[in-house]
Amino acid sequence: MENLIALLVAAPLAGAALLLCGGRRLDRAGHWIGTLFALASFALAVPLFTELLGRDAEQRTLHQHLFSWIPVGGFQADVAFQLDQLSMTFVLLITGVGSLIHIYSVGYMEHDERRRRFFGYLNLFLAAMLLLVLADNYLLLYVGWEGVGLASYLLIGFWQHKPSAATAAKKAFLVNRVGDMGLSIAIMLMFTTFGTFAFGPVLGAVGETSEGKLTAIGLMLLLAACGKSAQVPLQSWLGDAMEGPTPVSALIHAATMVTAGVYLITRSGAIFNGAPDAQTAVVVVGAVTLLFGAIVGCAKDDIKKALAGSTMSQIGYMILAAGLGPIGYAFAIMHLVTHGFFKAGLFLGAGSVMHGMNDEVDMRRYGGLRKYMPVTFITFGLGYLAIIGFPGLSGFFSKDKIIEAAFAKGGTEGWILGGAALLGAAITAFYMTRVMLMTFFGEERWRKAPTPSPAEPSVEPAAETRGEYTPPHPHESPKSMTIPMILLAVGSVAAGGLFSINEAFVKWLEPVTDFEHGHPPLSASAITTATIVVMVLGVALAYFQYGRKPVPAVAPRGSLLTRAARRDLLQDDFNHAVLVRGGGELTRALVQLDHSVVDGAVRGTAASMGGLSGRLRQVQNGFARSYAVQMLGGAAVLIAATLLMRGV
Amino acid sequence: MSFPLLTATAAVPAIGAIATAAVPAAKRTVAKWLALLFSLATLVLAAVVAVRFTPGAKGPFQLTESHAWIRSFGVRYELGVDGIAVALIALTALLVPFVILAGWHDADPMEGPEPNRRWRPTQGFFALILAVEAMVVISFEATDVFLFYIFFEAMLIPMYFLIGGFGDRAGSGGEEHSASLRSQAAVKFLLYNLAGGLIMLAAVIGLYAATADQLGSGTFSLTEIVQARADGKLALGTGTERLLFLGFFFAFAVKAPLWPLHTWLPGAMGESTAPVAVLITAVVDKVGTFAMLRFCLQLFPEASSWATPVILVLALVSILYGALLAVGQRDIKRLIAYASISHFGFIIMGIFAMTSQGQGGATLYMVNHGISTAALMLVAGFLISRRGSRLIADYGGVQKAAPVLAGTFLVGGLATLSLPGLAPFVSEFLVLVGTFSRYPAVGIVATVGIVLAALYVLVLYQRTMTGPVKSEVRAMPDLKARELAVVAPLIALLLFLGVYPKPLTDLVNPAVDHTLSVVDQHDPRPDVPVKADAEAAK
Amino acid sequence: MSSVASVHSLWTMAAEAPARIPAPKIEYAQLAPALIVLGAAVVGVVLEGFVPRRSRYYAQLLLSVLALAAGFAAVVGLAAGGFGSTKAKIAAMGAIAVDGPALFLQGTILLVALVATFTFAERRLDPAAHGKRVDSFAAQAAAVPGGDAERAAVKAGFTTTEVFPLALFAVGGMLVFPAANDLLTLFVALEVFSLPLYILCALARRQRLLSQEAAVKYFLLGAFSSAFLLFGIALLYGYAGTVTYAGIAEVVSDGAKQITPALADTMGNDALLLIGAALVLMGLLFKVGAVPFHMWTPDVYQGAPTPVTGFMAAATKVAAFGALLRLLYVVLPGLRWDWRPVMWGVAIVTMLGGAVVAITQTDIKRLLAYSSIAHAGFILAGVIATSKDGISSVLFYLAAYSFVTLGAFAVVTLVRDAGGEATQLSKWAGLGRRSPLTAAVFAVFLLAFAGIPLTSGFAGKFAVFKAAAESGAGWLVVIGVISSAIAAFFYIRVIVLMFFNEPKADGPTVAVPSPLTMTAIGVGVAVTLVLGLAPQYFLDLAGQAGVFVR
Amino acid sequence: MNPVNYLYLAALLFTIGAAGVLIRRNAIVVFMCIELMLNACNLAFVAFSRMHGNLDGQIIAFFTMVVAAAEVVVGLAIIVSIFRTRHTASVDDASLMKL
Repeated sequence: MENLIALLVAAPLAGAALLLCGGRRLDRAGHWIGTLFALASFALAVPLFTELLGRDAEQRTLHQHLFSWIPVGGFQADVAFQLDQLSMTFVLLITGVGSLIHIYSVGYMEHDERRRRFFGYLNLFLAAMLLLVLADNYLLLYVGWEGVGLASYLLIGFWQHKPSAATAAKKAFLVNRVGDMGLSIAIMLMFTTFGTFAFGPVLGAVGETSEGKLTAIGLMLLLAACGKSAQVPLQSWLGDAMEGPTPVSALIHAATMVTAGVYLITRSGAIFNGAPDAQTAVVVVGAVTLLFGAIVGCAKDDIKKALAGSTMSQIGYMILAAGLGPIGYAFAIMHLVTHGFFKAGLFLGAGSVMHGMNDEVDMRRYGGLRKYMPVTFITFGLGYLAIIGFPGLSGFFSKDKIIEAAFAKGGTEGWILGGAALLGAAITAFYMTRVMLMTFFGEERWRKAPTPSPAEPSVEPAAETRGEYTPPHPHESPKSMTIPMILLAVGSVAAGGLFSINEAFVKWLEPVTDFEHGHPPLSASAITTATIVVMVLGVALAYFQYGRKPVPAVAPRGSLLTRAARRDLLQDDFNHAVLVRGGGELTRALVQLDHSVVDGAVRGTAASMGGLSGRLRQVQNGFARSYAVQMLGGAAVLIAATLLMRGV
Repeated sequence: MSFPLLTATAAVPAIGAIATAAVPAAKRTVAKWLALLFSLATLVLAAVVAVRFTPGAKGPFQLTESHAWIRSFGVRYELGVDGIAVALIALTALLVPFVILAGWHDADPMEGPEPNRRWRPTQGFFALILAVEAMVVISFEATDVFLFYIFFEAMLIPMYFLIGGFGDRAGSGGEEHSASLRSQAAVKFLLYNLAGGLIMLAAVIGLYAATADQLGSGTFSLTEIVQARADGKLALGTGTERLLFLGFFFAFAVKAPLWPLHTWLPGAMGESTAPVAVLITAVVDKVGTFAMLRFCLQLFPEASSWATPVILVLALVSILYGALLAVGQRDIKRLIAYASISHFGFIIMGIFAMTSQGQGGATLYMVNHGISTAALMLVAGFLISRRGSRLIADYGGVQKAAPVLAGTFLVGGLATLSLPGLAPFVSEFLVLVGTFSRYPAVGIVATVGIVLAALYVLVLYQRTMTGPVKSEVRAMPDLKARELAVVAPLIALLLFLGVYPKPLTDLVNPAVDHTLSVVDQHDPRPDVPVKADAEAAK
Repeated sequence: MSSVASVHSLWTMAAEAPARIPAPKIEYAQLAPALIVLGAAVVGVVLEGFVPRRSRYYAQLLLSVLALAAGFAAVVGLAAGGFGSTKAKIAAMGAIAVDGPALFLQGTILLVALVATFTFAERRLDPAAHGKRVDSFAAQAAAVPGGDAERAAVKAGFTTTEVFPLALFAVGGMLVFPAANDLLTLFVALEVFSLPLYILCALARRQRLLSQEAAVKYFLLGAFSSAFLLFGIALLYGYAGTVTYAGIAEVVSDGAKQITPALADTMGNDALLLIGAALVLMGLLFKVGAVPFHMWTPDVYQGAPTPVTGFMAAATKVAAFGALLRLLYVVLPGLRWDWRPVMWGVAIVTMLGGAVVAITQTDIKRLLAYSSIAHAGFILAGVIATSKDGISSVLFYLAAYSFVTLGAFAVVTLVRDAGGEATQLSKWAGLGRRSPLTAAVFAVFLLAFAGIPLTSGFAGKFAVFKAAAESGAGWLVVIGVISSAIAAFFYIRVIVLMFFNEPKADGPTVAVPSPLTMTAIGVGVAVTLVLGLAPQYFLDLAGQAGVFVR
Repeated sequence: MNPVNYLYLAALLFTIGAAGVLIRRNAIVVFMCIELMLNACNLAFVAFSRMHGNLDGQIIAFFTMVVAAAEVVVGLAIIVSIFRTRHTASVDDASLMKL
């Protein structure tokens, strides 16, 4: 049974290799091949899952050692896999949602001549992501970690002819690299501390080392998590990443890859448990991000960017939960899974809307779409209810638990975190309602010709600005797209409930993440009611602002905060001013320095040598008598020197 | 005595060089095939060497040959290989055929009437390449300092003619102008390295004087000197040893090149044709880093550890400085050159970290960097030969016109930024870990290099390959069969060594351990050593 | 040595009959090399008188070649006879030493001269004048350049066949010079080989003004320096009362004042010795072209007919360094601590000066002149070693260097344009394109000069530096290395010019030489590579020859 | 009188000769100065020979004279040929080659 684990990774990898090296002859069948391999790995995951269920809780860890990878002295890196409850959960999520999105893409990418390559990249991503969650040591995890980075780079920049896409891709990779720095330093620290970086030994030996070391490792891991999971301060890339095709946004930038950070922290739970300071840092990052993302989400008119903001904030919740330690890990993962369902569903819905609106993304150009694309509307709606935590739907269970845990942190900390989480819930409800209303309700703004909006400089003038305006013909998407949406909708409705039946999910994960019940200062029911109340408030507020009065086709100037939020709270401006321009200056200066100083020194010596030579030449003036003079002088010096030597 | 395998490995390309040079002017194609044939023969011999070599067998060197040569100077013709040498010989023998294949048309006569019938650039080009290969191989094999020095120096001459004589026709501002730029670059290359070499000559002579003074008869045999040192027969004074070390190190640092002695490299790589650039950075420069490992450390252990802090700082500067300048370049080949400077920084850092990870990683790095740079540079060369310009700004959207070219270019680039799964990652990470485990601060600062690497590679890729298609690029043909035959194996190798570097590490580890034992350094122990069997228990 | 009384009697009353001078006895066999050559020279002069003009050239050439070959054979014979090592002795009543260094140097000189003779005899390079083949020497040295007499001479197809006997005389002198074992012989030998060279310099066929100027400069400065040498000799004689090396050495080493007490108050110090030694040294340093006595070198090298330049550059250096070695090692060892620092200084300024000034030269012959100065500096580094290694390394270096020089100048004779040899560097641009082979050969010589490994230049340089380092002159080695780096620059410059620059439209052509010059060049290349790749045999030779007889 | 004075005289003559070489332009005169230097040497030799009471010095003097004579032959030949070419015997005019 263990030997199947490698195949989980191998299948999509083979698919990628086949599709990317196969050449044009595969163009016609490429998308189906890709989908097939994705399904294959899902098909492999299911029996493994049943196998695990078959065993009793303690025995649910499978190992597979393939070969010794980098053996150098004490440094022993193996290619070996570890399948336990945590990774199993991820495997199912990745392969399941992944397969659905493959199917969805068949329809979505129908008209793209590079569709084969797209599926190749998707498969590559699956392989890398599975490697990430299946690795049994940090170095191999690192390989998957950067592998998904690569895949996301390729997919964000899939439409390379658009400079914006290429730039976004580059940005995503670079920001992730900063995080990767953290991960690699963490691994080095582990190596110097424990002499190894395999999960088992490291996590087992945590007790034997100092807290300082653990804190250092933990902070470095957190840095890595921030990069991959778009947490403050490394969140800037996620918004731009929406340049990629929508299925990509759904799979990579909502359901799976961006949650890798959460996986990393949960996986390294033992380390964080030993390093309270690191944990504090984690919860702070989580809390800040969940607000940050939510605020940004409120201001965006680009539907995908709005969703991206929400992703950010939801992951903030997970990180927050993961930072809470044993009381939170399980809920972080649980929210991760449910979020995987509904956020993917929402993105696919958005994609379906764009598909029907010839790739318009500006929500101010939507409106009243519910009757044109009912399926999309319903599935999107269910996802919406799930994310705002409507009682009974999956989001409600997972998020509510996180808020409880946040309070359970205890002390003022607990109050602050809980408050933040609650506030976040309210804002979530607000911006999601806004999206819902602007897209599916209200007047059909897309019938009128657009007027270029000054507030959103990022949106490049759409095609229809030239010549006379032909309004789009909104229509429902093909089956290949709607079916995945429906399945995901089902998931987002049911998952939370199923997981929470006598804490099935928590029990399932407990052996890995050792769970303990938090004891919030308020009763669970009180917190739940509070959650529901703030949620209702948020919805109501949004309704009054966007449901009652018509949405202006051009974004109003808006308050200072709004404008800031539109620009990702000026985070990018900061990056640009400091990093991009500053860096540019630096490199220019260095190039100058290299030429004029470092190289100049050499050229200088050469030149001076030439000058010296030129001057000495003058002595050779061609007059025999002056030569004689010099000889005489030389003789004099010679004599003088000889005499001096003797001191005569 | 047994068949002199090592001599043969060096002799075959030498003979090939002569044979190629002798081909009459009209028969250019013959010359090409002859050269390719000989390079392949060398590859076969190198393979035999690798097979006959048994990693971990006792004694520092294997397949040794030893003959008297210049008694009066205490010089012997002494060859021998350890794992490191075998790896690098294999690399050299492997790359040269690709270099020849890639440069197939680089030395074809210019259009229009030739000034002189007897002028045979094509023959010369390939003959010189083979000559370089021969000299590089023998300097990897030499275990006699003097013998090494001779070829270390002599190698400059063919290299010099390759750089100065055969620039690519992409010079801005006419053939005349680019020719002058070329010869400047060549002269700079030669003078830098000659200066380094002559300083080293002084040190070599000094070494002889010291050994002659203490052992009775002067010797250059590495093994003898190391042995005498171990037996306490030979004890250089601290001052002497440091001076000699500096003399040696200076030459190697110029060759490597280490900041601030690097300024010859961008010119040389920029002005010469892509294959020659590969020859410089992937093959010839490796002799420098190799020599640090073999000669600097083993001849002057104390001085090495004395100089380590400074060298580490310089290496660190190289890493960051090279990367930053790469970002600032407007010329594709110069960009790659600066990237190489950054990578050589890593190699040197690994060598002087004095840990088995560091030095093993550095050795792997030499090999991997050779392959990855070859891939990237050769593809860049193909690109340049199509458009006739080295300026990044002249490209854009190539990806649409020539997807395969763009794809291979991207893979080469990803290797350069050492993406996990590709060979360079293994070596780079080893170097970082090795350095970190002894000098944490240095290791951490060095990791910034991986971000910068991503920056210059991706910027290069974005500016050239993506974005709207430039009109000059639109009709650009994709890779031809010959070019694909060059690139594909390299990429395959990058993948293989990235996933399964074990053969290489097994080859290198014993040699590295030996070096460390000579230098008398031991890996720092982890504070909480975890037994491997504990892992199984989990 | 006479007693005080007799001294006084000597200058108070008329001298009575001095002691009988014993009849000199000469070991002709051991002097054979020099005797053969000088004899041949005399015969050559006779030939000039009696052999009809058209066959003179062949007769002279034959004679020279035979003479030099015979001389070399004699040297080999002597060496084989053990005179180089065990049976080394002083012949001709202490006038001439027959020992290892002497024989080695004589052999080198003879070979060099033989090869040089070939270049002297080259007649294919200059365009035939009036259907007659001509060599590179003036039709009639006495005729005014461009005058009727010259035109007539050219028309008549005269050639200066006197060059052969002249060269032979010079060689004879050079053979004696390094073997000279007393200062008088030294002086005479110096003049014997200098005077013919002065004349040879004046005999160029083209650019005769330059040629004559070179001659007059060389002559005046040469005479000037030999006057100093002579005065130095006088002082040494005054100090030691004898001019034989052994005698002086003895006096120097035991430091006993051999001066009559009557004169002690005025001359009872070593001033005589030191000044005398300095002046003699100066005379020799002038010949080897060491800074600051090098000024003649560039002008003379440039003006003289190129074959002569090659001969001079090679052979004179060998002879002069031989003499210098003997002087320092045999006469002045007791004075080592006085002259070594001085020579240090000379060596340093010579190495650096030559290298630096060469950088900006624009004429290939002048360039080679300065390079020869730099090389003189390198050799001095070996001389200073004052060890057996030092001697043998210098011997080896001289052998290696002389053949490279010959070859290089031989190549220079090939590159010609309308005005004769095109020595302007700028004209050499793109030579590699026009005639790759010639350029390649010249490149080999340049690389040897630059001391690139696998060439004789490297082996030689390594040998001398090694010797210097072992004798504790480490810093001298460092300076030598630095100046070699500087020197490398201008050698490289020429290579760049030849290979990487586009040929000029009106560039020179490379004449196809006769087998004579080809041999010269071939020998040069061969020696360069052999001594570079497998120098051991010759190092042994030099090593065995590393002992002076006292 | 004290033979040392002869030495002083020799030194003086030598110096005068050297100075002449440096000062005078006419090649012939320069050459004569050199001859003067040689003669100074001869005087020194003879004087020393006298002091040491051996004849070497005197013999050397004869050799020197011979050599000087030979030098005259060669020297005059060269100078005369140059004079015929340039119609001047000035040393300074012969300065085509420089730098």
